[in-house]
Amino acid sequence: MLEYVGKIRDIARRLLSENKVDVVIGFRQGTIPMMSEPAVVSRPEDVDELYWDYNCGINLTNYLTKRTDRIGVVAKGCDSRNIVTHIVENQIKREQLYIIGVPCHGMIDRSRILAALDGQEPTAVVVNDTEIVVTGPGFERKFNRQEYLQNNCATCIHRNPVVYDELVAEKVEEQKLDDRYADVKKIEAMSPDEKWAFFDKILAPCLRCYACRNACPLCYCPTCFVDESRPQWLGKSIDPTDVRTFHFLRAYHCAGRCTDCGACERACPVNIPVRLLTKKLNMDVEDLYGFEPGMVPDVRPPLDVYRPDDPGGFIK
Amino acid sequence: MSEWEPKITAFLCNWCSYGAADLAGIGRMQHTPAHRVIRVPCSGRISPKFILAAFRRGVDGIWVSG
Amino acid sequence: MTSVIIAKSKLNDFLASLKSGYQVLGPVRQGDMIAFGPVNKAEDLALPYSNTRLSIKSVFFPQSERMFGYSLDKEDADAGIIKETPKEYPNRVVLGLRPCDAKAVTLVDVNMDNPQFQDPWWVKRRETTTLIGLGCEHPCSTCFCTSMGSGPFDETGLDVLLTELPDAYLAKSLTPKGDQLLKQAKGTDAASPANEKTAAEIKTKAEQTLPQLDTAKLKDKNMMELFNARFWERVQFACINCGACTFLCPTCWCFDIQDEVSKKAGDRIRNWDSCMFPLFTLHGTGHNPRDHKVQRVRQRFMHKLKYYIDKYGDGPACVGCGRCVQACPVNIDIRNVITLMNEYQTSAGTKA
Amino acid sequence: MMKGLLEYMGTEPGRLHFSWISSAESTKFVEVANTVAEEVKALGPAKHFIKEKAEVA
Amino acid sequence: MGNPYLPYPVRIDEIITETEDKNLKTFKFVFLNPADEQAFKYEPGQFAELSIAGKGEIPIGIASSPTETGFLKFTVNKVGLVTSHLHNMSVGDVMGVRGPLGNWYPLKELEGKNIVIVGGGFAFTTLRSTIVYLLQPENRSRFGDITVIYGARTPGMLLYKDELAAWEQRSDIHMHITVDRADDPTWKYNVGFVPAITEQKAPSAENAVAIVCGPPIMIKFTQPVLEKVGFTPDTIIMSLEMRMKCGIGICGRCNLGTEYVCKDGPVFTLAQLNNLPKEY
Repeated sequence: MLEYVGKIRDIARRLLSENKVDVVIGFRQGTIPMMSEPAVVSRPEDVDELYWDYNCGINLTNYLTKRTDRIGVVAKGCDSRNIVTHIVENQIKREQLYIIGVPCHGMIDRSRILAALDGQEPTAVVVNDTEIVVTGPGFERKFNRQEYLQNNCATCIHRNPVVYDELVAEKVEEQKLDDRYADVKKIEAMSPDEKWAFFDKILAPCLRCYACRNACPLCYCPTCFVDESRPQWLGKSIDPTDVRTFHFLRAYHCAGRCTDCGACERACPVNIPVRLLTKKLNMDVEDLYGFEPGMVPDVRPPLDVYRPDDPGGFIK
Repeated sequence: MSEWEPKITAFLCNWCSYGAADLAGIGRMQHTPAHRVIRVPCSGRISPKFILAAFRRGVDGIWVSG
Repeated sequence: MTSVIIAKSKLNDFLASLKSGYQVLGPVRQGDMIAFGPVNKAEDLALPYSNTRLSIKSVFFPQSERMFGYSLDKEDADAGIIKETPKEYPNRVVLGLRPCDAKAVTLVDVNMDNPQFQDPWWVKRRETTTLIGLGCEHPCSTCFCTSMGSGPFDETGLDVLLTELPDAYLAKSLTPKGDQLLKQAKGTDAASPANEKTAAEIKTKAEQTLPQLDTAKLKDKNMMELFNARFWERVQFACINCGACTFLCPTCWCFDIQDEVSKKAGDRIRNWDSCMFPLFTLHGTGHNPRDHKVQRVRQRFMHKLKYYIDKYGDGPACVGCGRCVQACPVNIDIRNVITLMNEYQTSAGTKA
Repeated sequence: MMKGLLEYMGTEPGRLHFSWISSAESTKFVEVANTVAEEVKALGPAKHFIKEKAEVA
Repeated sequence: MGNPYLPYPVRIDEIITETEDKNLKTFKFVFLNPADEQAFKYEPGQFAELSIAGKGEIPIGIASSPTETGFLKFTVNKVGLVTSHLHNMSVGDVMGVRGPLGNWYPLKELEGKNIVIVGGGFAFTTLRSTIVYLLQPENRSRFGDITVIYGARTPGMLLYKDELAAWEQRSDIHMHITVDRADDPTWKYNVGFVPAITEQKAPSAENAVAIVCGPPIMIKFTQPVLEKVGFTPDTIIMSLEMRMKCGIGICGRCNLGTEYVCKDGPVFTLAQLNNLPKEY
């Protein structure tokens, strides 16, 4: 995807010098391997700051919410679907945006690579068509790229942006997958007590830092339910019930809106697979309403509207 | 010791189920005493937060009825 | 100040003797992370390791801690009266923490244990805990401890410093607490001058691998001009205002106090808080002095790298452990911010 | 959906019930009330999601 | 070692509703343990954390004066969770007070000077403490002229109405009470905003200091007026409010640059504030 860099810079330079946009939001190259920093550029001479590689997993739609200027924004498939969600939910206007679409090959999963290195520290990471080559002091390790993609990228079926003003490259072929929800179904097959124990275990390290919530473009409420004090819905300590309540409601607020961009999971400093919750809801929304969020600009999400044919099997 | 009875929070819509409960009362119909009724202006007012709040306070079951 | 040798083959004897007088904590594996946890035998220690995910502060200052308890039952004579929750403070040893973490503890001491007020829980845990540090032979690429007044073999805050030799650890006691611990420990042998020499070489070599960031100019900057600098706009853009950096930071000490009630009794609990959260400074009236992200991001860096230096004539309140560099989801790198602040031109003098 | 996620996270099916009853359907009310109570009773006392004293240091 | 987070138990002895909107009440507390009262030595301008089991703590300025013994007084505006709960409590209820906290008006250093007190709305509490302290017979002689400019939205919103009336009668204190508007035809004092009245009365800055406490908008407009009549930034003393938790400079939220409002403040001179970030 490195060949995208030049194209992104060219487009950004053109947009800024022709005064088509006020700013361009993209990524800057990271200061450590497998990271990148969201960046905003407002002068044509600064566009060389922009970068693109396999580590741009944060969702840039997060930086668009309620902005009033004209923005050029770099968007992968999942980001573009969030832009659609934002437009549907009146957080930004389509006219303000010039979407620089990026057909995506999937982002690599930093946390799993670091775990696989088991304490060895990578100092350089190069990604080619099939492999991720990691080098560090006294070692070189190779990982199969497909296997070490972020889990949401491995099961992604919308790699190409769904809305864009310009693409930086030809569209990529979409993945054909047998079962995108295998991990969810595995949990569903457990008994209630097993499920309870399973989630207790994965949520145990949670610090309540709210990186998952804040990295998510859907979480733009002025006051989040965890910050409400009258009534206060849940305690603020790391008591397991409070942690679970937080994760439950965070995920639930994304039901029917989540595009599975994986920013939440990527942002987590303690590697909690928080997507297991949102993914379950995605699966249910797909099953019950045949809906995929962020695909069409003028359709409200299903839990936002009433239709007489809404499924009601759960009602006595 | 008497048999264990569950505690159930029942969120009942003022206009539908609460009315039905009222009618059941007028008709002197016998039913379980397990429910603790919370009358809501509309069952659409129920937020997932309410349900979790009830569970967190230790109820054994929740019944939302429109 | 004595030095002894603990042969790796005798590490279990050493641990067993510690366990007779102390609870032993050390870096242990928890899932795919390393954290401070109970150590029973040498195999529990996740050595070698680069650093624990959470810093040592969680050992002295747990993320959530019960402060007080009270009854709300009107029948009770003492309803509504807030009382201390009894706690135990067993003698503890933390084995194998990194020197940067120990240095951080001393920076937090200034806040928690000051001439006017002492945080009782922090102070008691500090008194009853002995810190055995493990020097870093191979610092990470994100480490910059030597720039921050610490170092891979820095002795500040430690009671004993271990240096890993090929088949043993050289343990150097640094305080009376450390002396006492080594005196009663088993599995130790006398150290030879050759051991000391090897350790010194390892130390020098490790220090040389670390990058040097210039921080010397920070203390002479004008605080208000630095506060008003334009670069904060650029620094803050990517920030998502999560608390990952502050929670993982060994020198971030801010906390919140909350009351929690269950039926007719309740607790007063303190939890880590973060200057990254808007709620941190929100007034009851709805006014928020740090309403914008840029103010909150600036607060964090200014506090560590300028306010602390000015207030205490020490610091900066950063030890260069690199945790925030590793964990920031959007790659805001404190090393870049240090350079920006250090290079920013202000008129001389910090106080008018 | 909510029920789905609760059950997915380990709450037993049968703890949470939904129904539609018109204000005229007192018989249905009694019926559903009894069914709900029986199902919950069959599950026994709730074990999960109860916040008592915070589990903290 | 005492635990600085542990409040002293107190009993509510009296509750006075101060204002016509009933949002401001004055609470008089009596210590349950006499020894605690001995330990609670304070100066005008300090604050304390009012601590309610199950709800939390709120930092409130002490309205009573150290010259009044046997009780503590706090006037509390109903805004949030804790204050609302406090407003619903009754005489005889037990709660906690933690303090005294923060610094105070440097009255000892101001001996021999004229003192101008400018207050607005419900921020008058620590100013009341100051006035009562200054008017104490053995204290009064140690200070020069005392001028008080105090404003509220309406006559019914003034705090401590009986005391204000009593002070009006005295010759050793110049009272200028004002309201933003008065519908009451019997209102016999000033009408107008505090800055305007300050300008009109133009207290002399000669050998004087101004102690200012009020809502931010009042402070913003009073400051230039005071400077115009000759007060310099180091003779303008202000008291800030902030979100606080610990009250003892440890929890970290209330700093302005290097200074913690709870421990190094809440009283600052304008000169000090001019050298600190404006994050209040």
